[in-house]
Amino acid sequence: MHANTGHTQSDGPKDTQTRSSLPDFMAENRPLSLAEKLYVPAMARGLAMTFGRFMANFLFKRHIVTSSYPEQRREVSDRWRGRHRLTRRAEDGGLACVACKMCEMACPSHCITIVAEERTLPLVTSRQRIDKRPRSFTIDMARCIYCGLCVEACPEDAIRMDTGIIATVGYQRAEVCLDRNNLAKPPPPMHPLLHQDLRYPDDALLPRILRRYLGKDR
Amino acid sequence: MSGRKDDPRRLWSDPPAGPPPLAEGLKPLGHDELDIELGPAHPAMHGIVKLKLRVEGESIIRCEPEVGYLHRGFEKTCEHRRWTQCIPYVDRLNYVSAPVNDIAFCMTVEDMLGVAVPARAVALRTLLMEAGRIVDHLTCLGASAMELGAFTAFLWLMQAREEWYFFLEHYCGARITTNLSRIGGQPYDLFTGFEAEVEACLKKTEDMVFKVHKLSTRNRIFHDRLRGTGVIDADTALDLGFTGPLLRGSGLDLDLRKARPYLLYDKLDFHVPVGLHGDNYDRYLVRLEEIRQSASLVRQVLHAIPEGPLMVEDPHISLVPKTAVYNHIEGIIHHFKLLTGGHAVPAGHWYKAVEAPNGELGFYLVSDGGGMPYRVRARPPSLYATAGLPEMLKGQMIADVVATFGSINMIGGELER
Amino acid sequence: MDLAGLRLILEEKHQGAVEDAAASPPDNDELLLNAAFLRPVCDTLKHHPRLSFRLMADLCCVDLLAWPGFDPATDKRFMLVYHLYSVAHNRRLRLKTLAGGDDPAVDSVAAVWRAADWPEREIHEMFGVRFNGRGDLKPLFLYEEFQGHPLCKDYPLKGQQPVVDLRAPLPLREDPAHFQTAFEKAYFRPVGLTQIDNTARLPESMLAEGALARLSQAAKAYKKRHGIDGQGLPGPVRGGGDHERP
Amino acid sequence: MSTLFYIVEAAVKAVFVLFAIAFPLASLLIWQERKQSALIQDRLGPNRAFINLPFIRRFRFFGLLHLVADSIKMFMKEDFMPAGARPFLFQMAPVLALAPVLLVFAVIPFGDTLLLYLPDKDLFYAVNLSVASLDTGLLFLLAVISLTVYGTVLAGYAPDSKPGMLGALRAGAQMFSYEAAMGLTVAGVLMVYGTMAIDHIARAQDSLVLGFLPAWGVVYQPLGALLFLIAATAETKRVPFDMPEGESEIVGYFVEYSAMKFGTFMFAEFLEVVAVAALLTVLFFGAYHLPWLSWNHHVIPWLTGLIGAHTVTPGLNIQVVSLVTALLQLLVFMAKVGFFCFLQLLVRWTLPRFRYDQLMDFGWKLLLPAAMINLALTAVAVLALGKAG
Repeated sequence: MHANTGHTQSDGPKDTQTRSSLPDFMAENRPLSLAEKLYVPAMARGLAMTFGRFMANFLFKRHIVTSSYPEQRREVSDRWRGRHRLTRRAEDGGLACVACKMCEMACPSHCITIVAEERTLPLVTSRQRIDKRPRSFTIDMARCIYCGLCVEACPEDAIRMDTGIIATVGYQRAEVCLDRNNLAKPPPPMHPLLHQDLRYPDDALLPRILRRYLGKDR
Repeated sequence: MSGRKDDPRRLWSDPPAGPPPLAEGLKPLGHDELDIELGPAHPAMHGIVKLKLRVEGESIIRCEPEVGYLHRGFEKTCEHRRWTQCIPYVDRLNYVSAPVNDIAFCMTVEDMLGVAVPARAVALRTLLMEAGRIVDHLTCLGASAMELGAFTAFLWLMQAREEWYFFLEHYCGARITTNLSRIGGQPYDLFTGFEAEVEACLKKTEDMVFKVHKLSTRNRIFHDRLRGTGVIDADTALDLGFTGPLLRGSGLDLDLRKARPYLLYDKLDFHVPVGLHGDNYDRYLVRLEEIRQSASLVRQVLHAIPEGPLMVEDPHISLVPKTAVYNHIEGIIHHFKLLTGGHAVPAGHWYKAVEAPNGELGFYLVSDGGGMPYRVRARPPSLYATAGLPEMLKGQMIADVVATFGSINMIGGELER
Repeated sequence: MDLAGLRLILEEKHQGAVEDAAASPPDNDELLLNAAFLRPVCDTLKHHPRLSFRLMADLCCVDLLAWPGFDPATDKRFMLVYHLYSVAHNRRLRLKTLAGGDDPAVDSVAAVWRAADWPEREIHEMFGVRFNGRGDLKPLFLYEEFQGHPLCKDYPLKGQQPVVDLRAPLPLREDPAHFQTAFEKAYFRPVGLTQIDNTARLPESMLAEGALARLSQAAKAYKKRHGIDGQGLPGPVRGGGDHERP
Repeated sequence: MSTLFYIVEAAVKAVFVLFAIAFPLASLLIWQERKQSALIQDRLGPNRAFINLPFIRRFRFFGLLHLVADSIKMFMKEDFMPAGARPFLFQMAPVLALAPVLLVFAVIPFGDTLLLYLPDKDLFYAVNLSVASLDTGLLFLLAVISLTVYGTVLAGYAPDSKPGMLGALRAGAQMFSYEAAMGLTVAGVLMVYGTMAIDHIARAQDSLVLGFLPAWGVVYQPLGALLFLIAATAETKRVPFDMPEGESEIVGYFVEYSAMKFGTFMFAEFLEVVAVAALLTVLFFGAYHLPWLSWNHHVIPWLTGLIGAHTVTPGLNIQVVSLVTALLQLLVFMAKVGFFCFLQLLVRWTLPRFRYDQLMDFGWKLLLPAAMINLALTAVAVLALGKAG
């Protein structure tokens, strides 16, 4: 048994930059005092805290974190792994995918299915080039676990997960099994409501005048 | 470890407080036993688990957890995936703190491969593991508070957790199932404003934890619900395979970060909180204190992340950079080779354990030298905690089930795999 | 104390218990035990003051059927792996022991470490290894009617388990009438489900139709090719470990 | 005046109390609980239900329309009865839970007196502004409150459900335990004011004590008011005393109820909150009185002066003044009730819940002795100050 001396009163690192502002919680491991046994201090403090929080939110909506989802969507990060899309070549607008099936191979949930075919590229140089391309490229989004390994595996930058679409939904499984055309389409434009500021849709609890007196939202 | 019992700071000597046991042989008036089942769909049974209880009035005579509702064959599945492909599955073990699972799994495979990860990735992993610990403890504390009826505390803590999830999303592109580590290092670099965002998360966490602490810790109702319930002494806890906050709550300071330092932990300054009584209140305090320690650890690492590469620069271990794949035949060959063949992990087996938020998370991996694991075994801390639940609930009341069950923080994903 | 010292202590008390040892400190030291000595050796490991492995960190099983060089005709098929941890001495130890034959079984260690209770139940349902000297081995994750042992290497990846009759939850004690509420009595009667053919689609064993002989031949060829003789059990990865920590 | 007149008068008042005070307050409370908890927890709360009005698209009305949506949902859902239930008791339980709470409102005065001018006889008829001004109002109150336990216990017992049964047992024990303490605190009030008629108690709180304190019950009985609040919260089975519900343990005594039967339980619970707030107001917080501002000495004379200049007949003058006074009193009363409802909700969203044995300990070992001490002290004080008469 090593160093079993119970809790040692160490305040952690001495460097002020890295010290947490929290108190030493293990110091609370003591019996309740008489006042605390009468429920009074904690209850009063608790009521004061909840009341303060209530008023701050009631009057100023200071801490509200709710987002009104369908109208108002938060920005997802640049690295967000959302629904896939297939990129296109700059030169001819065709799919960049060469049907090498690396993504199919990298996918842990086996949700990508590619059927390859040959295609003849337009004459860029004097030689005619023959290339592979996907005849069908299907991602079963119901199976997809959004791990991003397919994007890592692609040697052609042909598949990306940067559409920002956070959910692929449908009433039937077949609807969320996306084919080549669906995946290559540019993501649908945002709902028109998105452009309005709908953070608190007519949810003002106080009349506007009163709020102007008391302070502004955020 | 039995030395705990005569600690002068203990509030009671054995036997621990709690409802008095029923007198043996003496049948009280209207004596009848009732079997009730909590779960599998029950507000307190987060995750899906069923507790079969036999109660006499409100006192529990016997308890039997029935698990398996979330079993999905993780180990079998991983035997048919390449090593890298296992990482998303590992995510789903303890889905609350997925970074810890990812990193632990990758570290185990790296050990087998015998590679050293660059210093920058090591520092980053330390930070992410501590972030995972904070997230997990926030969830556990919040859920326990909610089950005691303090819904406000739950939502306040969830706000702090959301901040961390946003941070994880910024770092790796997903909130919960992060898939943020690879064999050979970290695939994602810091983003712009990384430090500020971590600081903001820490600030929010400390703010919310302090609020909940003020709201709950010294509140007698809360105190009485936790103090003296779910008591387990260190001997029994060790015998039952408890690790992590459960064991430390019982007074044994076993923390693999200290006992078996991995990553940067031997260079960082932190201490391991231990409880005195082994009850729910001690575990609550231990978790609170661990949040504080982890916050300090995150700060220590945050300002000392060295520059340098993030992945091992070995094309047999980590994927070559995309520019090399796009432009060089050598690069694309390595890329294809690693993806199709998988990692050439030498034949043999290996066990490595890290201190996950709930206790010892070990990975026992067997490789036959092919590109796929021969056997993957995760040592889930929750399994042992849940198996020991009946021991903790002996002689308690129905209302203590939720408090105790909350404090062991059962995560169905890792318990049932 | 290193692994050799530990081995000495064990061999002093239990002659012939340790069949093999492989050192890979600090976490992957291992001993191969003779299964007959498992229970007493575990007792010693736990209670001997110089060993004091009080924590059984994990217990799992490996099916060696597909392991390179495994010969089903001669070799024991299941390797049980115990991960022990001594808090007092801050060291780990891995025990390996083998079980095989038609009815693979080893002694239970649930009486030594209570932590072994659930993992033993899990191994029983997942691999079909029995544990002697303990109470019920009822399934932990799966259900009573589950066919086959899913973590065995010969369990098919594709297929479907037979449909099971809807039944009331298993009682905690043998008094279903008391246990069931009226609601359960009314609603969990298996009505109309008896027509379903629940013998259909049993998992087929890979080992049917002379596969055993084929596997044996393949194993012999492998052993000849790689020059392995005796049991090629999994051991600690050579050169594994936490390298050059920055 | 005929008996029929009294019956009609009582009926009108009952309808007024229920549909102007109790039901709207209780329904609003459902909304308020959701909204208030949301704001405490940094959420927005219900705000999605809307209707399209002619000129206002998506009229959301602060989320109040959720009340309509919820009640429609409650009425439309399948009303399910488990197979083993005892049908009669199962149907009766919600009614039994709701009825006693409604009866509580019968004795609560929401104003002083309304004078009705009868022009043909040229005289005033004084309407007492409570449905029934019983001489034994307090006794009636205690009797009625103790009836609520039947609905609760039957709700757990009738559907033959285990969690329901546990909830019912908890509820029964809890309500019986806290009734004792509540009765004792109410007895303190009874001693101070020397009457059991609640409208008399309400009227007695008009004056000042020691010249500067309003003669409210809380001034005479500060401990009593606190104990009453605690005991009454326990009676209503709200957090921190919501053991019978305990949604994370046993799901509650009403676990087997669905649709509007469950809605009735929920509604009864919120009605109880209103009732507790109203009782607290009437017994301890000066009913419809304003502090330091007496209706009889300040407001009514002022109003008479104000309105008297514009009216022709004195009868009509008095009639208008009386009406305005009654409305103002109702307003004051409602404001106080609203405040105490707010307070109860705040407590509900701050505290965790007790455990069953701790609840019993609290009730019998802390609350009841405290109430007894309070009663004894009151008795001594009343005797000493010679106020017994």
